[in-house]
Amino acid sequence: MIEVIAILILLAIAAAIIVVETTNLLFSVISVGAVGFLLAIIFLLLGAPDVAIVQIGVEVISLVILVRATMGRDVEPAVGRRDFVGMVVAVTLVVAIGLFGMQIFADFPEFGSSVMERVAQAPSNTYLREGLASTGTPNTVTAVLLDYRAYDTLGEVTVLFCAVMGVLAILRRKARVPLGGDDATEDRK
Amino acid sequence: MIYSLSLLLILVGLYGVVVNRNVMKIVLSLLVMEHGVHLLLILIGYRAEGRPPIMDATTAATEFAANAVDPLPQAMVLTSIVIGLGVLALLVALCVRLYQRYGTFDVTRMRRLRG
Amino acid sequence: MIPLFIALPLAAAFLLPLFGGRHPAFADWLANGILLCLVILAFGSIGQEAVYHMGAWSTPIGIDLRLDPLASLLLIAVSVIGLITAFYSVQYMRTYTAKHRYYGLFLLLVAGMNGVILAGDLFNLYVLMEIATVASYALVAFGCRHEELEASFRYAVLGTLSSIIILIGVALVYAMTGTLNMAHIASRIAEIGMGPPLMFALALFVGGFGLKAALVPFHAWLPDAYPSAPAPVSAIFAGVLSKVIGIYVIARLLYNVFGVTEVELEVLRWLGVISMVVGGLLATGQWDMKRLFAYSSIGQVGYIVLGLGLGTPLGVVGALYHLLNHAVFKSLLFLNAGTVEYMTGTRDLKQLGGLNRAMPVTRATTLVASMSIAGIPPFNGFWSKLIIIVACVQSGFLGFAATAVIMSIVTLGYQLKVQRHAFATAPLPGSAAVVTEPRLMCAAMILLALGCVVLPLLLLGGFASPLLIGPAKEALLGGVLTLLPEAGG
Amino acid sequence: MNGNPSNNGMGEIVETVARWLRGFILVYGISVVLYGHLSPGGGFEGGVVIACGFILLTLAGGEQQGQRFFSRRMALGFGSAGLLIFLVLALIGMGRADGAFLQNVIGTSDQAWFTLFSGGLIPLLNIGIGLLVASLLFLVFTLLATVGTAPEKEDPEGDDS
Repeated sequence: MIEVIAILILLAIAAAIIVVETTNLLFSVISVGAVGFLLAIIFLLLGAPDVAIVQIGVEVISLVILVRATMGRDVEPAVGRRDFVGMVVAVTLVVAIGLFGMQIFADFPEFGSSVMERVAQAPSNTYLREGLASTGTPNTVTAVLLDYRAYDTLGEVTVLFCAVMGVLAILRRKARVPLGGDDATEDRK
Repeated sequence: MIYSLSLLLILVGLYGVVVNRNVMKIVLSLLVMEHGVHLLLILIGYRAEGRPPIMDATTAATEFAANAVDPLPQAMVLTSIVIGLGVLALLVALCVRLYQRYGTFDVTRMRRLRG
Repeated sequence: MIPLFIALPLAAAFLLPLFGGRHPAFADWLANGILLCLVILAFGSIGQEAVYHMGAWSTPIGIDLRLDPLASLLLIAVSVIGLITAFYSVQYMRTYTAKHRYYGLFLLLVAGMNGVILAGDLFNLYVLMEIATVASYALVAFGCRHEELEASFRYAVLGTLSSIIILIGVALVYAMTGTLNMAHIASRIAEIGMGPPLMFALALFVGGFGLKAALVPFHAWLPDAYPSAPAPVSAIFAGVLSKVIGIYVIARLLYNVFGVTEVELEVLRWLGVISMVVGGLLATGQWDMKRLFAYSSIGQVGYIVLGLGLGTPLGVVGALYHLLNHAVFKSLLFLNAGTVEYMTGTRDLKQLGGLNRAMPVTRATTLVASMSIAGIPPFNGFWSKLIIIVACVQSGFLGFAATAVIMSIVTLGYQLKVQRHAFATAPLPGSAAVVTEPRLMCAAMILLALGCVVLPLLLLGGFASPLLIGPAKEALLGGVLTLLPEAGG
Repeated sequence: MNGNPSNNGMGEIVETVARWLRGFILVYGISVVLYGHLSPGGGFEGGVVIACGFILLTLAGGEQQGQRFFSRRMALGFGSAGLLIFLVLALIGMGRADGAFLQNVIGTSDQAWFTLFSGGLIPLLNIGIGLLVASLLFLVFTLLATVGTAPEKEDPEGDDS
């Protein structure tokens, strides 16, 4: 089991390397999709079907948006890196964070030992034990999302709304009116 | 360790963000980083031989609680995925708008700002 | 009543797309009315201390909102600055289209900030911070000019990067403590101690929120982003946004969740001093008014962080007092720059000049703000800087105290530059004809200028614990949060 | 807008098939929304599926076709409405004496578990989320899809002066 997951993650990393390294923008977009779909399979194996479904759905939508955004625009290959000094600084930074970050996993709990076993009063224990009785929802993830932590969900949909408002604002054809002009009431197109 | 692999995914994304000059590829690298964090969270929530945290009528609550994986990281990832989608839409909108203005995705050729 | 701080602006923001487009005046009234309600609520929250259980779930299970004097202080700052800038926008935003979209994003920004201030849950803090930051990316690009889109893109990339960093931190904390509630995390940390993963998480938090607060090694986005936004938005960014989603969260996490250690304070002090020096020095070289004020913001935020890094009661008082003062005078300066741009069409100091006759109100209010920020005695900036410097001396950091004094003089220098080039010199030949200053915008600026004069009255409570700020300091220095306080809303 | 590659759809056959599929996708999306509290899925997942249905229609039949079915103004209106539903449901709890924001006020202990009408407010919240996610994502797609791909003529202040 754990080997399968490790292999899938390695595949995802390979796809991710293609994303950042290839010079063809469309390849890059498709590889991001590959990373996303591989993750969906991993989530499924790790007992998270809800997340897997959302991951697939979101991946489809993002791919459509991204392909649409790059299609007809990638006139030139996306070559080009930062200058040499920038590269050195960037690579040093990434390697440093990596080395430092890898260290901490030595003190990390064993994989597969969830916090629920280590911490008796962890909220997750309550969610699983009493979720059905106190929310009437057998799908515990939904119970957490829409009842125990519904406030997070309110925040989440607000971020989505906020982003859409932002897209509407950014894509306005005409953003400024000269002083003394009539008040802007146009609703984009 | 399997956690390190998720960190590696994040680092590949980070490398892409700091090294690339193409705005779309910077956005894609951010997406990779986000995927890495989601993976980390789901790995944290996993319990060996765990079942999905969805109950059926035949299982007792205590048995279910002893076997199911942690639902809280899953809820966090769901929230974070949606947030990521919103941010992605905004970033792509900025990219296409920048393309309209400059005719390129290359960030070094967009230089209206005074240093 | 605590959830109303978030629910009210959200409700207004959700209503605006339905009705705002057809009736522009409705958007003005709705936004200002809601912000007025928030001001009343915020002042009503003074002295209260409560934990609100969202959905009536008990503490580690549900999400808590936590109201304490520190939160009240920031709620007041956000709502007051928000109201005044929204009031200013009524006239100023006529030069942009789609005002209702602007108000929608503005209200979401306020809702996000209020949510961050009240958050008692780490992941919830992240989500609400995202509301505020996503709204801020869009507001930076609101003018849709080349440089505005570009600044917004850079800001959005760095902002998203910092959000991801913060989310990694949240994941690590969850893996170690098994909970997300801040008070519960604090008690868990007391049990298991700060292992390397938690130290790493803390470093990620300081880096991530430091990026949002634009402390110096992480400040690259700020001087582009602030000047690009419409003036009232720059005002609210510099005045409260960078403090709420940057400094406040860092202070909260360090003092109330993870517990302070000498090393952490040392890091904060150095971040503060470096920001103070770099921000101040870079500001002197700027010719764009808003850009100059943006760099100046970095410098002034440095004072706040230095005060927090001292860790002594007096240092924290100075930091919080300076935070409040900076919110007032930096917003005022950005509104001044906005008025100048509104009336002359430029904010380049080389092209401006001789505005003192044409724009008496702007001239007077800028003078007040400049003297405040430079620390000239009767105004508020003097007192907070004095407290920070005294606190430095008290803790034995004479070098830092001297640097703070010197940077104060540098501040005076660049503020005088603005005064001289924008207002005092004779008008250049060819500068645009200037009409009378818009009345509503003047009212907003005068209100803020009054704030600069009135804020020293807080000191009536005594230097060691001024009104409002004293209790806030107690809340911050009271050690890590405890699970106990039970009270409804 | 100028130079847009696929405003015109993909031809008769694709369009017809897409129109057939539309109904199935919508039904599937709605069922994912409604059964979100019983099985994997929920408002967000279902909303994404519904949005995909409309996006398919737009891609296959062209911009006009998609807009005829679900215009931008409608999408924005439904999105706001979904959010308002969520917020109103959240505020109901505060109206009660000992209630709280976002409290699940409908009694859940009635033994209707594992049926559609259980979970108190949760299915209702799911419907609100499904509505807003479907409309907002479709709106984002149409907005981004119609941005012209051709760069503007070099003109210093663009169209904003």
